[in-house]
Amino acid sequence: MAVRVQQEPFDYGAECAAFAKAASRAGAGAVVTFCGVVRDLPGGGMQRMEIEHYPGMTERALGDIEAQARARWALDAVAIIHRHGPMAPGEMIMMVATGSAHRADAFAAAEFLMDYLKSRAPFWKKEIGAQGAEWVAAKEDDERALDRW
Amino acid sequence: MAVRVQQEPFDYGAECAAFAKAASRAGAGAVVTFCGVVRDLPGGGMQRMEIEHYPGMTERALGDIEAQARARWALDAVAIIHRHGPMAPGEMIMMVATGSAHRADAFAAAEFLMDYLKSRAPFWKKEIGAQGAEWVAAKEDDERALDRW
Amino acid sequence: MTLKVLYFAWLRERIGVPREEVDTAAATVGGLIEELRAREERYALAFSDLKALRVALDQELADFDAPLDGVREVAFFPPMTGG
Amino acid sequence: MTLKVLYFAWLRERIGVPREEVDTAAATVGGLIEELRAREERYALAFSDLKALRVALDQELADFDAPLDGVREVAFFPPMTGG
Repeated sequence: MAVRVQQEPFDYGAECAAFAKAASRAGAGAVVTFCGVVRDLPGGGMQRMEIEHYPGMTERALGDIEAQARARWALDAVAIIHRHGPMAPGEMIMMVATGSAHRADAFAAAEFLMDYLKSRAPFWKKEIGAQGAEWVAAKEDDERALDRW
Repeated sequence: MAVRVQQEPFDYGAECAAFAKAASRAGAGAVVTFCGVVRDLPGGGMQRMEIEHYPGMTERALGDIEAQARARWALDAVAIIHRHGPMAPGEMIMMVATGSAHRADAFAAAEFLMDYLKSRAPFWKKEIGAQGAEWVAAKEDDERALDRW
Repeated sequence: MTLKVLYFAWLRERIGVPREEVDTAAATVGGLIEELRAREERYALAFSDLKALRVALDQELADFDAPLDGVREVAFFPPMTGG
Repeated sequence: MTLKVLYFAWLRERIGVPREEVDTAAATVGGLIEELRAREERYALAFSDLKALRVALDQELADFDAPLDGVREVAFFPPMTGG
């Protein structure tokens, strides 16, 4: 499959269906998909989220993360979609999908993709609420999550 | 959400989309879905798979597994769909879906659901190929997978 | 005591029926299995390797030494292979 | 040597431009940062805490002591928060 970086919304259901079909044709019996959704701020009031990225490096970093996952696990299919630009609460931010003969490989690879994507792909989130705008701080947990791989 | 046991095929894309929407409304920012697909036999020639189950106990076992997952992780939504009866290579056998504020919880709960469902829910697979029919043997790996929870 | 006894997957195929009513005085699942084994060759064969079997009492997984007291439905089957 | 220098997220906002051409004789990223800090208050502020910053050389993550030899594009930004 592929890596896609785009501003437009994507159709999560259609992407899941197309991925599962392609993965199955490639031999997968186990398909894992993950999607991240824009959450409202605690107490409500989130107006929108804006995601900035580094065009050029983004595609390279995601392609590199995908290649690492393929090298580590027996994957029949991998897909990554990540949006940038403005989006409203409830909208999908991104998704990853993995297909493998074995569910353990599909799950591990999907978690690996997410952990690396979180801390190694050049995206930055800004939350715009009633009280103003704030850049989301990186979590130590996310950095630590890389240690297990 | 819920547990569904059914003979009819289900629309994986539509189920993923509906689940992600419901999970997001319930507060989830991270959604994991897993689906199992009927694979062809090694060397080809799989004509169909048949899944037998234990009506009544199946629903109880899946409901119990769902309740255990909800007790262990902070989940905003959980869904399990499992088919029985005849199905062809490439058809979806089952899916689980989890939604949580945190991706680690969503991933762990989805893996837990799969591990328990594999070895503790009363389903039995039979593969019907050109050489005849054979009941699928349980894997020791699947039994061992429960030890980590 | 009369129990409803169910068989699934290859166990059902070997015994030849999906369910039957069984009159038994057995106190435990193990006792019931002994009685079934003594009935006919097909039962003896089906129950020859208990490690390859599982049992549920009233739709809950149980052990072979579990008591049958108050139980109405006993199901025997091979290890599950769903998912 | 002339480098293309890029800034992202709050670093871009503090410095006030998304990118600029920088003439430098610095041998390493650290040397370049020293030169930028010396320029103006907004640079000194933006680069005051290196633990809160990351750097990429020609679109690959790098360390602050990495050499600039042969590099054409340097990007500074806070830790990533995608996904």
